[in-house]
Amino acid sequence: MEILQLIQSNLLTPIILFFLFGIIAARIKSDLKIPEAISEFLPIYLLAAIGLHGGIEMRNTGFENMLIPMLVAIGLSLLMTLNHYQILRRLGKFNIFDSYALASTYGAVGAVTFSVGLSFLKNQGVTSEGYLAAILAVLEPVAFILAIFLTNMAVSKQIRQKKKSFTKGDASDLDMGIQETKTKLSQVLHESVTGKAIVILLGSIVIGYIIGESGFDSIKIVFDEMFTGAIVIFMIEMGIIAGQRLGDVKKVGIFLIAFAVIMPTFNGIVGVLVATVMGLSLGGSVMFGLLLASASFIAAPAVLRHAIPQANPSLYITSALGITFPYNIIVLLPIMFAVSTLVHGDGSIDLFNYITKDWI
Amino acid sequence: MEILQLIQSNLLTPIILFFLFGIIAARIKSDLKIPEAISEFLPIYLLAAIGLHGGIEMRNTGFENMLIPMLVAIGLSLLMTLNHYQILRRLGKFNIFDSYALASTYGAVGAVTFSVGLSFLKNQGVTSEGYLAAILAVLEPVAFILAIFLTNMAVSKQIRQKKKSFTKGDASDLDMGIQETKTKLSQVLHESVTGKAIVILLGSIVIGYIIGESGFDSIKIVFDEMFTGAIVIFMIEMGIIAGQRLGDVKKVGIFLIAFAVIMPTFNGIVGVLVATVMGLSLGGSVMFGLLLASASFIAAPAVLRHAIPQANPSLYITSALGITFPYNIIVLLPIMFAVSTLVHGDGSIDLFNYITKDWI
Amino acid sequence: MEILQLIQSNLLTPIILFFLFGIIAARIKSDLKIPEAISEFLPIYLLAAIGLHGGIEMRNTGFENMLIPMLVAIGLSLLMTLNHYQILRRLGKFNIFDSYALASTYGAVGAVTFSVGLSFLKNQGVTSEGYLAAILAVLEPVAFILAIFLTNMAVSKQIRQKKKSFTKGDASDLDMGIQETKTKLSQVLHESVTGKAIVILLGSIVIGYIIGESGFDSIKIVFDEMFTGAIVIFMIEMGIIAGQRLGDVKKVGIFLIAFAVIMPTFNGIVGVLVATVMGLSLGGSVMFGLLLASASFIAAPAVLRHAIPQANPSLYITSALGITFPYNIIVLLPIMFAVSTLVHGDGSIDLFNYITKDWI
Amino acid sequence: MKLYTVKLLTITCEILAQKNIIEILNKHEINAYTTYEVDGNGARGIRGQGFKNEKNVKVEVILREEKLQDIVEEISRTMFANFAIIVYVSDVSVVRTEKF
Amino acid sequence: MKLYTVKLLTITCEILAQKNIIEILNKHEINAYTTYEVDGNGARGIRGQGFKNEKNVKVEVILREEKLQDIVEEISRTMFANFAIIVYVSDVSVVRTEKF
Amino acid sequence: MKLYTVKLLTITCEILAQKNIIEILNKHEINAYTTYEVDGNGARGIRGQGFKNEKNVKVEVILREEKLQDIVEEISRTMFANFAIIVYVSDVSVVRTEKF
Ligand SMILES: Nc1ncnc2c1ncn2[C@@H]1O[C@H](COP(=O)(O)O)[C@@H](O)[C@H]1O
Ligand SMILES: Nc1ncnc2c1ncn2[C@@H]1O[C@H](COP(=O)(O)O)[C@@H](O)[C@H]1O
Ligand SMILES: Nc1ncnc2c1ncn2[C@@H]1O[C@H](COP(=O)(O)O)[C@@H](O)[C@H]1O
Ligand code: NA
Ligand code: NA
Ligand code: NA
Repeated sequence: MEILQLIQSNLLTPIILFFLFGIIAARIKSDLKIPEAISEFLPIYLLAAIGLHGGIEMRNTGFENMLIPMLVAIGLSLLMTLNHYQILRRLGKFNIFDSYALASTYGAVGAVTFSVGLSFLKNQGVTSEGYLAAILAVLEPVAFILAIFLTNMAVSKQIRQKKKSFTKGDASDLDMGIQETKTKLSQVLHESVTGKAIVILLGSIVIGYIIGESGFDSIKIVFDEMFTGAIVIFMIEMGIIAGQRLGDVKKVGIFLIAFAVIMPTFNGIVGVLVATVMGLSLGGSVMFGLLLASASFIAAPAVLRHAIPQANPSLYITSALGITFPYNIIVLLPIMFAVSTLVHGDGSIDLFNYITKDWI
Repeated sequence: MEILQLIQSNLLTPIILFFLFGIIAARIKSDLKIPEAISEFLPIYLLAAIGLHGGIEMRNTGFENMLIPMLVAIGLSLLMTLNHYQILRRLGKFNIFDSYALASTYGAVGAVTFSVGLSFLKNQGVTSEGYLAAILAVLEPVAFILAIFLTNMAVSKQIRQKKKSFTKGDASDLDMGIQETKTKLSQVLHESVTGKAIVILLGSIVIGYIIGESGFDSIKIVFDEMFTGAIVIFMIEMGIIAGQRLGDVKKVGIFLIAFAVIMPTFNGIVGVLVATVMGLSLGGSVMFGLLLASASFIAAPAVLRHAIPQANPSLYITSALGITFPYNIIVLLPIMFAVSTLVHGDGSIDLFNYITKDWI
Repeated sequence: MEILQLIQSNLLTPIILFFLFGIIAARIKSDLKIPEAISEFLPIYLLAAIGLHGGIEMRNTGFENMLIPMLVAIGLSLLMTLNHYQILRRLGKFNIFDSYALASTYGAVGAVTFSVGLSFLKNQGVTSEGYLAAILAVLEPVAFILAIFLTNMAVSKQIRQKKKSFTKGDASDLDMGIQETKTKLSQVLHESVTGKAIVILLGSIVIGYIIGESGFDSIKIVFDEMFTGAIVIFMIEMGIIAGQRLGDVKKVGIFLIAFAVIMPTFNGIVGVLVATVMGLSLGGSVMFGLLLASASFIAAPAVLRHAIPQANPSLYITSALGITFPYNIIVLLPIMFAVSTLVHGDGSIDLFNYITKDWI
Repeated sequence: MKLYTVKLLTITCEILAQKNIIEILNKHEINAYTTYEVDGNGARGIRGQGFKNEKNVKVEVILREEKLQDIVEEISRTMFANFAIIVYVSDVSVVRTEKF
Repeated sequence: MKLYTVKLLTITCEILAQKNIIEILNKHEINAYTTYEVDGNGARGIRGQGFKNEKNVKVEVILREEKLQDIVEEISRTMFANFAIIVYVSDVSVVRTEKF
Repeated sequence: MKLYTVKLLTITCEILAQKNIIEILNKHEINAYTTYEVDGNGARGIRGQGFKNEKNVKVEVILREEKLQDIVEEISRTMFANFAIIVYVSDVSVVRTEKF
């Protein structure tokens, strides 16, 4: 089948091979490690490159048509976060904290996954809409904020109910709970929006938009030509960290393992189809799907550890980085590409057929 | 006006935009940061690139004619340092330590400013004399040494006078004071000359001179083509640090703020004109002016903190990095370029007219 | 003479000049330093680049014919280690621990030396067999394992003899000694094989082999074109560290200084000749010789400090890094190149004459 | 030169908890402290291998005995359950008591 | 909030000896410790300038007095001769003795 | 294994003052110490955010009580006025007193 071939050819790219290599290095307990300063710098560099590229594209193609995809992405991300929560809480029997933490981890987006996706498309000779970088930036905090809001609501409700059974429902207590939630939320909101990933991404988009192709020329070698090489180096470290996590995978339980594979697949294919309906290009639809499929494993712990400290971080880090990330870049990306090719390949009528067929 | 246009087009280059971006990131209290190892490495890299470039140029064009510009630069730097001191001490009412520290900070040169200047010229399609890199190296310690010498002289004079009022002028005490000053000076001299900036710069100039264009070929991609991209990354960090300093700007007082803008403007334009008179090219005159206009904010604290510990470092760091550096690269550089174009553009007689007109 | 000319032209390459520059910077006690994260990352990068390059070459040319060179290299490495030991113990009067540590340091290989060799050949416009990278990987632990095995044997023999004089030869003690040796050996073996250098090198060879030229395209700029520039940066740090060691050179004694020059020369030329006999190309023979001539100064301390803690590390680090490394890259490399040119230049009959003439 | 005894409170915890610790200190009007990143091993496993987020940090605070109790109590109450953390106290002598 | 006195054992040694120290700790059933890289100067010269291999590391272990003696003894016996190393012990107070 | 009590002197100061501290130590014939970079907050504001020059460093010295007084006195006299710095002393026990 064509998908298998795509998976195989994807498997044999330097990015995936060095990721697998990193996993093996970790499994055989090698002391190989990319120094911290480098692996802290690379995401900043990758996001700057993505942002510049996106901004330049947006300058070329305009960004009027980005509003609908962005709103749809936000809506889908919120819906999916709620959906994850229900599945995790009801079917998975996770406690409320772990459920919200996991729900938002999978509702959020992964910048590294996005980078790999861009490289994948480049390799396939396909382009994507520049404004997707902006959607990446906007999508970053959405799921977290929802999850934290709901967690805090739930907690203060619990406290309220407890209180009620003791004393007789004290309004000031209730106010206090809501007040605290507000403080925490505004703090998380501020932290998310000023978080380095969003800041560098949005900044670079704006700068890319301002400078355009011509202004980009002098820094093109660093921010464009070196991009794939830089990802490769980062993927070694990602592989090593994922490899160290592999041992914990069994601890997260069979339910979460299944969730970490099935959920992204579902979200991703929904994303591809919705994007196609909205008129995004073949590559753009893949990237749109990837945004929804990806889970956050760098930003999530930084936000959630502070906002939902009761949640067990090894659950969400292990599943996002140890299972979903490899699955997404190795298997799901080619699948979504195949799906997008399929639904884009034929005329619009057939397209509609495909969608309705798959959609419901 | 043309200057405004130049400022505007300079403002829209990646280097300046990323610098402004860094400032904004710091102002909104983002946690964005270039890891220490990278931001420590980048100046070394930039100086190596500048040095290699300068050395190769010097091999092409000879360096016999560099002696006069170098001596003039040293002379101007010393004069300007003394001039700064008088202004700061008399008009600004700063204490002797702060006055000397600030005077030498502005008498010294800034390697990062120099890098940005080179990129600015590249962007304008203008070249500059290679030996300016050598002048940069030689100029580094000049102002510090003068300021430290004078500070120590002043301090031992004070001590002497105090002693005189108690006991009757003890010659051995005086000797001791002078002795200590000598020790301290020779220490500072040694530290300056072996300081990493000078060492890598001079070393790279020599190596560039030896290898020439052909030997440079194999490392050209790293030390030439990546140059602007590397500056961009460094400018993010410079912006962040400058942004963190912005809050302190009001603390340095209105006098120092004015000084930090007017003094470089004066020094820089003097530099452009003197360089033009000495026969430097359009671009060379801009760089010569920039050398004199720039203030030191990486080397200065390292030298002054040890040599004049009584001076308040937040005065000289904040004014040099928070005010003068942004002003120099955003506003003054285009102004100097316009001035240099003006005085270079016309025939030599007109040139002379311009100079005499502006000069006195 | 031609060799002198080669040495001179080698001396004037950026790699060697920046190395010498680093030495000078250290001697004048400059505070210049490449940040730790960078100098830790560069060897990983260099090995990845070497491995990818080797793997791609092997894909082009096949690797069937690499078995004999590899076995010969292992055999020679073991023989040389034993030979070093005899010379150091008998002539040099070093104690058993220092003798084995030094013997294996010089029996092992140096990845940095190998990188410089590749650049040297590139500069000369000469290629080498890709599988030499694989031999580099395999050769890494060989000499260590032999030395550690023999040291432990010697130690347990000593213990046994001591015991005998007290009690009457206790078999269980003997067993314990052998047991401990086995444990230690298997630990060292595991550590060597999972050591970062070998892991990244082997991994990159395999990946290079899989992706081939076409897959390499997207990362070529980072892993090929930037190679020499990256070495140059690394050589600054190597020079600095070697320069810091220079003061210790007199402490290692005249015997070890002579050993550190003569032994590599002998081993290297033997290597060139043997490789030529085995049919390696001009460049391949130089690299083969360099493998045998090089001493290990990054891997050696990490392995030996743990396995033969009684040995004085400053002996083996100082001689390998402070003497042999500069000698190898500045003097011996051109010599071996001249020898290889000589024995490759003429027809096979002459070649045979040269070899037999030189060999015995 | 007389030395005065004060307390040195050391908190070793996961780096993402540093903010919580500083907040607690600030709440008790303590704005002076020293921090540095460390690796570690403990009940919550090895820390410091992967992402920087997974390192530990040490926070050291020199303070007077008066404030010690409350701070230790608040840290224990709010953080022991959910974070990788240890807290310990030792005696140190300083010259300028007015600074602490 | 009652504080209990335990011991803080600090080992500052060359980084390549860290493994040996951890092995000794593990042998005495101690799996909790904190480590960080440091520079230093001592009988074996300045450390921390060149390769990372030539840095020092500090290993800090909070433990009960019972285990202290044996561990210090084993480190002294097996490591003092061949490595750049110092070992010292101090008193610290903790809340949760059960953790150490 | 008998342990002997000595003093641990810790200086936390701005990194550009490290040289001054080491000079003072050397003047008192002390050439053994451990150093590491730290961040901090204190009377002179937050340190450790921008340039490396603006970080702090900790210098730790194990020494005998005899030398302690003079060194603390000299540091106090020459450095307290102009630098971001704190100094504190604690008791530690060591095995090999001859080393310190
Ligand atoms: N006994 C100990 N001695 C020194 N450090 C410890 C000890 N126990 C825990 N730690 C440190 O505290 C961190 C958190 O401990 P834990 O909550 O037990 O995982 C560990 O990662 C170590 O850095
Ligand atoms: N008196 C001391 N005070 C603080 N640290 C020391 C002292 N002596 C040695 N060290 C540390 O222990 C390491 C090893 O010491 P040595 O074995 O004496 O070279 C040194 O590099 C320092 O980091
Ligand atoms: N109370 C304290 N506890 C721990 N460290 C402190 C304390 N006060 C100051 N420091 C450290 O000493 C440095 C200098 O202090 P200061 O001179 O008060 O700015 C600070 O940046 C902190 O690293
Ligand atoms: Na998602
Ligand atoms: Na100046
Ligand atoms: Na060898």
